[in-house]
Amino acid sequence: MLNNKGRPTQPVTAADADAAMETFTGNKGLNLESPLIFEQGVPGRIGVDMAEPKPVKSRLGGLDRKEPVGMPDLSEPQVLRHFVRLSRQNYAIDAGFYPLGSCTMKHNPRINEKVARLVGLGDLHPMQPTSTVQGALEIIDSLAHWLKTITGMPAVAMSPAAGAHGELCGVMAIRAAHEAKGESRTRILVPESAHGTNPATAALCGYKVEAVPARQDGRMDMDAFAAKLGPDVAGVMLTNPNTCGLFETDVKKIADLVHETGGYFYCDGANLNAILGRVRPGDLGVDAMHINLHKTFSTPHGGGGPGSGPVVLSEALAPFAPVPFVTHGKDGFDMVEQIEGPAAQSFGRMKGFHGQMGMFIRALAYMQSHGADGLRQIAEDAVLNANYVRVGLQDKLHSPFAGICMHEALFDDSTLKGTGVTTLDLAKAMIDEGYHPMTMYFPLVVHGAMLIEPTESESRQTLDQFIGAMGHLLDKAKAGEVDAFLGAPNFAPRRRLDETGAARNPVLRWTVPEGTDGGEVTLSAAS
Amino acid sequence: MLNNKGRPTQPVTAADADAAMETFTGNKGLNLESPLIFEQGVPGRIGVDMAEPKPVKSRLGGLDRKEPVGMPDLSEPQVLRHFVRLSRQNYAIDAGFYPLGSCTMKHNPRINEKVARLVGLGDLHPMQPTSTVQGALEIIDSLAHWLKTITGMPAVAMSPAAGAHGELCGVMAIRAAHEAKGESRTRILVPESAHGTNPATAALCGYKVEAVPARQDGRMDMDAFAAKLGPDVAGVMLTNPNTCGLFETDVKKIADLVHETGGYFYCDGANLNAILGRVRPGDLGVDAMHINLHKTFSTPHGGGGPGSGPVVLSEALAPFAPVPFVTHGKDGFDMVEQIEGPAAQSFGRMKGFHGQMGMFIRALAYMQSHGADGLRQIAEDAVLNANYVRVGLQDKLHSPFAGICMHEALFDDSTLKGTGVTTLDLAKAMIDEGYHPMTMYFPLVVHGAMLIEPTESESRQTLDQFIGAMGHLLDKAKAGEVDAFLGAPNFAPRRRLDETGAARNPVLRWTVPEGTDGGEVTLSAAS
Amino acid sequence: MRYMPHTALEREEMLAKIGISSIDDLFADIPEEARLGGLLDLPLHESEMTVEKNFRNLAAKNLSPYMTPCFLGAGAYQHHVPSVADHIIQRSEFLTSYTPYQPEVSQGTLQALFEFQTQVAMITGMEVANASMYDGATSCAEAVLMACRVTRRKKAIVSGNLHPHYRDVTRTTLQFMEFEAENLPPVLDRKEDFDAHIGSDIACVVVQNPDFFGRIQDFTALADKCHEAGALLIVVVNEVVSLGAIMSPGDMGADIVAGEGQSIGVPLSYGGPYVGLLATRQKFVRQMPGRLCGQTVDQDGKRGFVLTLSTREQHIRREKATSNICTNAGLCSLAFTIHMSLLGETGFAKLARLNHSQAVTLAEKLEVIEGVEMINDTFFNEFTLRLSADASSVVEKLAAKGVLGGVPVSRLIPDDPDMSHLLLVAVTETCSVSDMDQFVTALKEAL
Amino acid sequence: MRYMPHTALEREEMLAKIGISSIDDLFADIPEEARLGGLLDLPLHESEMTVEKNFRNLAAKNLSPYMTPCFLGAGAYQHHVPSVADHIIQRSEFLTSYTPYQPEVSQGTLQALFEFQTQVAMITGMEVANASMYDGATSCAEAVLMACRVTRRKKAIVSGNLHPHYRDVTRTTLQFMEFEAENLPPVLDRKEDFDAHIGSDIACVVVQNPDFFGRIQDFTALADKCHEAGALLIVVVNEVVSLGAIMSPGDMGADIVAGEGQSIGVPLSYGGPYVGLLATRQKFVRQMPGRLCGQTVDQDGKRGFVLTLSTREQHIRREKATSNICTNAGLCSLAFTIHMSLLGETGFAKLARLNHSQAVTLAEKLEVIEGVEMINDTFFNEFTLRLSADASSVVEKLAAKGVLGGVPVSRLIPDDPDMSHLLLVAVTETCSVSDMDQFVTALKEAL
Ligand SMILES: Cc1ncc(COP(=O)(O)O)c(C=O)c1O
Ligand SMILES: Cc1ncc(COP(=O)(O)O)c(C=O)c1O
Repeated sequence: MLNNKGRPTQPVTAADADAAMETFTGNKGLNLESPLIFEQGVPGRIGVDMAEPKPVKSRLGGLDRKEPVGMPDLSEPQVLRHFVRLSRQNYAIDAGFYPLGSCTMKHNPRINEKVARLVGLGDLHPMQPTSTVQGALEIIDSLAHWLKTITGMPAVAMSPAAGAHGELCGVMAIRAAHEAKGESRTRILVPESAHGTNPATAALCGYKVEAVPARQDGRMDMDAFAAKLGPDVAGVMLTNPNTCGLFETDVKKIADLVHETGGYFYCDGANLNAILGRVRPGDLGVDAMHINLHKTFSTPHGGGGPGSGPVVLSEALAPFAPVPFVTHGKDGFDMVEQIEGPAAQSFGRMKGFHGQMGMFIRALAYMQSHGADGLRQIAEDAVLNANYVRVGLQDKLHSPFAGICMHEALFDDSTLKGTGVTTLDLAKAMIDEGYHPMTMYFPLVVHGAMLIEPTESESRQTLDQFIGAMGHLLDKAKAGEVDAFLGAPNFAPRRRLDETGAARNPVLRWTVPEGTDGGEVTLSAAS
Repeated sequence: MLNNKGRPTQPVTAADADAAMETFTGNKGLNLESPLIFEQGVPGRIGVDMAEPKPVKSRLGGLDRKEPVGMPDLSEPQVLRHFVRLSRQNYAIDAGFYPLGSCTMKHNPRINEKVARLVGLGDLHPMQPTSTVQGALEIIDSLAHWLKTITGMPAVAMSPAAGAHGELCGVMAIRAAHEAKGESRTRILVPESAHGTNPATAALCGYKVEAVPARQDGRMDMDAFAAKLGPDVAGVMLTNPNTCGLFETDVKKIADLVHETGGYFYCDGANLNAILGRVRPGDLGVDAMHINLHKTFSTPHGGGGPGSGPVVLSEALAPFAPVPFVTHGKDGFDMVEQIEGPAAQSFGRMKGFHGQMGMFIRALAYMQSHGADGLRQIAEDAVLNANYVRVGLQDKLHSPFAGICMHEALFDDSTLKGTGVTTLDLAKAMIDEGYHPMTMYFPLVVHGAMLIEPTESESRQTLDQFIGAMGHLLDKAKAGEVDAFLGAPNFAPRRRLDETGAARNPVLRWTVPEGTDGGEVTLSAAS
Repeated sequence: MRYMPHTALEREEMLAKIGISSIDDLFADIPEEARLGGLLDLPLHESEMTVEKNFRNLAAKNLSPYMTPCFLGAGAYQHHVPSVADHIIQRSEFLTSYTPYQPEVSQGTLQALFEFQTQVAMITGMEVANASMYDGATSCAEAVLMACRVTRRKKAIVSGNLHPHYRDVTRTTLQFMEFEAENLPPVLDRKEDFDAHIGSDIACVVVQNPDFFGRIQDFTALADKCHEAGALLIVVVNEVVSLGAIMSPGDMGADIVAGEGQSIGVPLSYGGPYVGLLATRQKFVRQMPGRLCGQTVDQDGKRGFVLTLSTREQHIRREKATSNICTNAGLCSLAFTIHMSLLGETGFAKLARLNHSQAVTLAEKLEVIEGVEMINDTFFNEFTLRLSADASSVVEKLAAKGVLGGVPVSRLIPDDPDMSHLLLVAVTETCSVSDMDQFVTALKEAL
Repeated sequence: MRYMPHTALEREEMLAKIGISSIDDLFADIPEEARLGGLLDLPLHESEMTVEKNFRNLAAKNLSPYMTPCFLGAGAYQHHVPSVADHIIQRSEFLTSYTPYQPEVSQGTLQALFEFQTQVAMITGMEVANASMYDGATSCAEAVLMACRVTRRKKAIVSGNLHPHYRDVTRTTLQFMEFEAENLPPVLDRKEDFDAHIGSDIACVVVQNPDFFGRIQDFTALADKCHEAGALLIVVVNEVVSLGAIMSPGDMGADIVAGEGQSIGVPLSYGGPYVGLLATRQKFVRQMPGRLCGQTVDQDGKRGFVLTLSTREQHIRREKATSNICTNAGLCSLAFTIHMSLLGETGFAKLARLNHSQAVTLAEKLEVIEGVEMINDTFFNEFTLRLSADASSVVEKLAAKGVLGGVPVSRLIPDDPDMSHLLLVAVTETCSVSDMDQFVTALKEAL
């Protein structure tokens, strides 16, 4: 940061600079820093031109804003540069291998971005008369058809906004179904290895969560499961393939058992990628399953969202689906938006309007691009790649569960024991090598877990290089070169960050620095 | 590079890697390497799906391609990642300050990119009937109107593809005009400080180039100029503001003198940015001037092009303008494409079709965004910024010419004398600080020239930081810290490159490495 | 297939390395009777060219609000999104990155989130904001849950003038928990009265400003009333541009603000994805749902940002988490941040003034039409008209004339005869004078 | 104004720092009588929203070939450009960088150029290629100048079947130099005969393949003839996709290939910007015009790329340079490289086969129509028909029916009665069966 003379407020002496290879600006070649946007403002600039408001008689009823908001004024080029610089501090699938287990970081095709922005799609208003959005409704209807066909399920609720939201939808449908039967069940069974959203969702539906332990082979312990089942169990939430990257071999038995006791089978479909076109969840006894369009069907993760989590439903649960949904009317497509008529039993509404249309478009474009043949190929290549990594690293890392995995390879940290290097340290060293680390410390059932999901998008050459680099790092760790790990990352835009400090004293927003005029934005510099 | 086992072909030992802080992959955090595309291919992949060609009876006359081309096969995600990685090795205006003198590296608005791609514009075919492209012709016509109004000139030739191409157009018009009068003049006068394209262009038109020296104050030496004038002089090519960043104060006298001897005044308009709305070249006696739309009117430089160089022409030269040009016909706009009718005296055709339409759209959008008020503001802020830098650095660097400059500030290397640091070394150290270096060693009339053009797009805060950083570097140089400069850049994707070696033994393309099967693409790896 | 790099030969070699002979061996864990033999009954893969054509054809079946005079609002607003915003969110590094779990290589996303949180807090007049929720409606529901946690009470009073979708989502979300939402009926003819409902068992009161019908209110007194009763005031904002012109919820004493951020940076996109805003007081931060980005330093002492206070979240707290949310509206919040940064203090205020002046201009043209009655005493950029005819048939007639002339209230509040003639009309900076005139003419004809 | 960051206050402070009191002082060097007092007679600045609307309105005045059956060629071809190509060239780092004069921070552009040069050399069958020229026509002219330099001769023989724009540009370029281009007349009914023209004073013969009328020829014998006479053979290619299916110029013995690269990666954009290709033999490299990128190593021994052999260029050699070109077609060459990389060996060949099969399919439908005569014995994706009516009026009639049904030869070769009934028809992978059928029907009606 600079004062208004262009000098750093914490001066860097030449000696300092040389010593630490620091620069005057704080930039290092193409690694460019940008202060907070609030530190770059000068009052009176404009970044968006617009017409002068016509003077009119105000109808605000005198409730005018009294104080300035406190935001900075910048020009368009400054804002552009700021965000370009920030972007360059991010890792991304487009830039490299991003084997984050459970996240399905696959290629995000650009054509999907393009079609989502077409005039007549990207600009549609959700409250247009349905007669003026027949193309949009056709998209929702087509996507629903693909999802139902892929999963072998008779119905789908399109509106949930993400995986967790889909879980909520599915478990609410389960609860509504029980209530419709006059039953009030209280427990939901969830394997220990489940993603955190599963228990959190069950709790939101007023259920008590009961954890089911895993077997030696990484699947749910059937004995424990059977023991916990009972007439007060509303259902089971099972991820399949599970979060250990394994197919739950007893899945049909699980379905049968839960059905026998009058419960429902919720399947977390986050890992659907592994089984596309090879098996349909509907054929395994599933009653509800969310589909993360932002995983399996490649709508971009966008640094954390938005996503879309349609939920396929069995005949038993379909009547309870939330509004809205698309129907085939006599003049084309229509939409049911209220809890009445065909939606009389609906448990309610999950979000404003009709769902994540932008994601629907991208997902449908992705499906059309793959077709039935490509979808199956996705699963095959995704599983092939995971197993290739598993075998490639088997001499260097320990797999807690033997045998073939599905779309992701799980390792534990037993090989690192005694080296002084942790899973986290290894991850940070991977950053220096140009990789995004795998998922760590999840699933919780494995100590120091490393969950590697390469996806079908990666070439064998990428995997070979990754296996080589991981082997190199692991050899180093075993050779006792601990310091190289503890200091890592060395080459990222930041070295390790103080997360404890951040949580202890949370600074969650910028505020006007003390000692400066509260009403005025500070004059600091970015280039 | 890796062999097909994923191991580096030149192995990095752990010791090596640590010593030099090298990594196994060659990547360093977000600085990601990508081998040549030819080193990543595996035969049989496809990056573009397309329909299977229907079997037909060939009409190629048996002249089928016999041998494979030798290109690699990659999938779409691989290609995307490759070019994303490459892009990250570039500096850019969007990322930082790019004060390359004579290049006008200003903000490139995104709206211009958007409108250039609209269906109905970006997809028009140049040979559509003119009745189907009235909107396109209107764009050309409007842009011509803006250019003529801005320059105060009666005519404009739109088709030249860049500045140098515009020069060729203008000088050809001059030659055609002389020839039409039955005169065959042989010499063109060009100031010493001129851009290389000026003499090169004159030579392409069959003229002998005569250099006119500069005065002490950086303007053309009027005595020398007058002395060289004569009936065999076809004209003068003068850059104004000139390449020293100075306005040629005698410009009207120059025009008068050259006109008196029957010659024409070609003005290199590369620096038009400095005078937009403050003076019209037409009022200074100019006969022809190219306008770099990719400088003054912000069409993106794109790593070297494409550009667009319309040439405004005086009454005297207008009849000789090249085809095509747009006319107002009775059914709307029309186009003259042949040397006949209104184009009977045209000297010919400069390029295929009708000019750089994509650039016309962007430039017109840029002009509309600025308007008459904004255009003038451009000149004012550009000149203000240059003088701010000039004054900001005047204690640290020596200006060869005293006083106010126009859009760029010129310094020489006299301050560096005896430090062991050259202009080039200083430039490379600027890279480490996160700047693109200024233009160096141009214009040739100044020793170790440093030509800094900030443009109107840059904020005062950016300039302050730049002035601070330059001061810091210059202090370091003067303090004898030479090594820091000779080693620079330290933080860029590459350190200094061996340009001499490159020229001595030119390797201008990839070829199949010796020892591998010529017919097959090597199996090396990228991630 | 263009997205998958393996060749047949490579697949074989990889299988060999794994030590199996066929792809089927990888799927041996699937119960045999459920394994699919052939392909799914779906079309085969298509080229990019064909896919693009498919969607252009689908787009052509819709009436584009961009190309049509459009006066639709009701919680989603047509605004001009600067091209820079859409350009930046398409940069690979923002578009194709995950949640910033590895902060050292996610500073771009993290710093932008910190800026987003700051902007949201600033415009709402609150102390802190989170890193986004799915949309305004879910944000509203989460705000109610949060209020219940903060107050340890179980009942929420929900204004009848809250957007019906927000009411429905809140009710739906609470229905299976120990919490209860009392949805009051819409009130058209007077100020809504909450006093009778507020008591010591009330966790919160939820109001909207401007309300669903477009009316602006000062909720300061209501806030005081809530606070006296130990309850929180939740203010919902679904047209954030209004905050550039009117008093902020914070100024009125709101405890939680739940908002829809779509108006800034996010295209209409037929209703989603949008971006839910959630802002509150610093003291409630540990009861907030969703991600939070916080400032910290790295090992070298450089400022940096991380996700923080994650002990609230599902991946740490599981069934005890404040919410089950994981994926949020990341890229939309980025678009919001970029657009808001472009606007800045000056532009945000001006945009709001411009919207209001446009709305007043249109209102003055419409309210003099025979058969049209303005029901709003106040409004920002949206107001409600009572028509002499059924509003939904009028809207259909207008659409047939190529005018998207507002939202019939009955689409959102059906089966209520009071509502059947009401039309919600929104107008923003995107409407030209000629758009307005077309609307006026068409409406006269339709009535 | 959104693009300029200074506030009025800042401007004043900056003036003070410079030591002057008014902006006018900065422009004091301008002759007083020429200084503009007021504003130019042009509209004032407009918002982004308005500018976008302006251009949408302009676009609406054109008939979009994307939305219309389009059979136009004549040197510019409609192909599907993969979205990845357009996405990448819009990345800030490619879009907003200058010529890579600072190689340490320009490796992205440089490596891409090296790949471009390699691809161009490969597809043309030549040893080296440069980093691009403005377009095919200027590349052709530059090739002729280059041949004159290489051979130290002054005369070029230019085929009558070369694209008329290329002929005109070449003539225009040479007209004021000591060189001369002899433009032969177009030949429709037989093979063009160059023998009589080739002599010891001839620098080069320029031919096109496929030629302007779409015909494919083997120029091996001509190359031999040229070489015997000490002349060079220049082969022009303006539909580069053809090189995926037919013998390359290199295989025929060409010395220089001048090409138009638009078909790969570059949108039609009403004629520009396009990308000129120039390839030749290694031994002529020092006579090449334009930029060249070469491989080298950095101080640490890492492979890197630089602009090289710049002693040929204007900025070093000034009036003795091989050309005056400076700015070239950088970003278009990048788009070419990306598209070509996506196609790869397999895709490039397939695309060519697909184009040919499409063209044959259409030809078979058209040549049986009464009043239509195919003049080509061979073709790739474009052919010439002789119609029973004047081709330009037929084309107008077709356009009125919403079909862009080819280019009348008379638009490019006017005033030649032999040409007036000739229609150039191109067909690429973008044409659907229904496009073809619409064309057939419309043509029958128009004749
Ligand atoms: C197994 C599993 N379930 C559920 C989720 C939640 O999905 P979302 O983030 O879309 O809410 C995730 C996301 O990571 C997951 O991995
Ligand atoms: C003064 C001057 N003249 C002419 C040119 C040539 O313009 P172009 O590169 O567009 O051909 C330049 C480009 O740098 C220049 O600076």
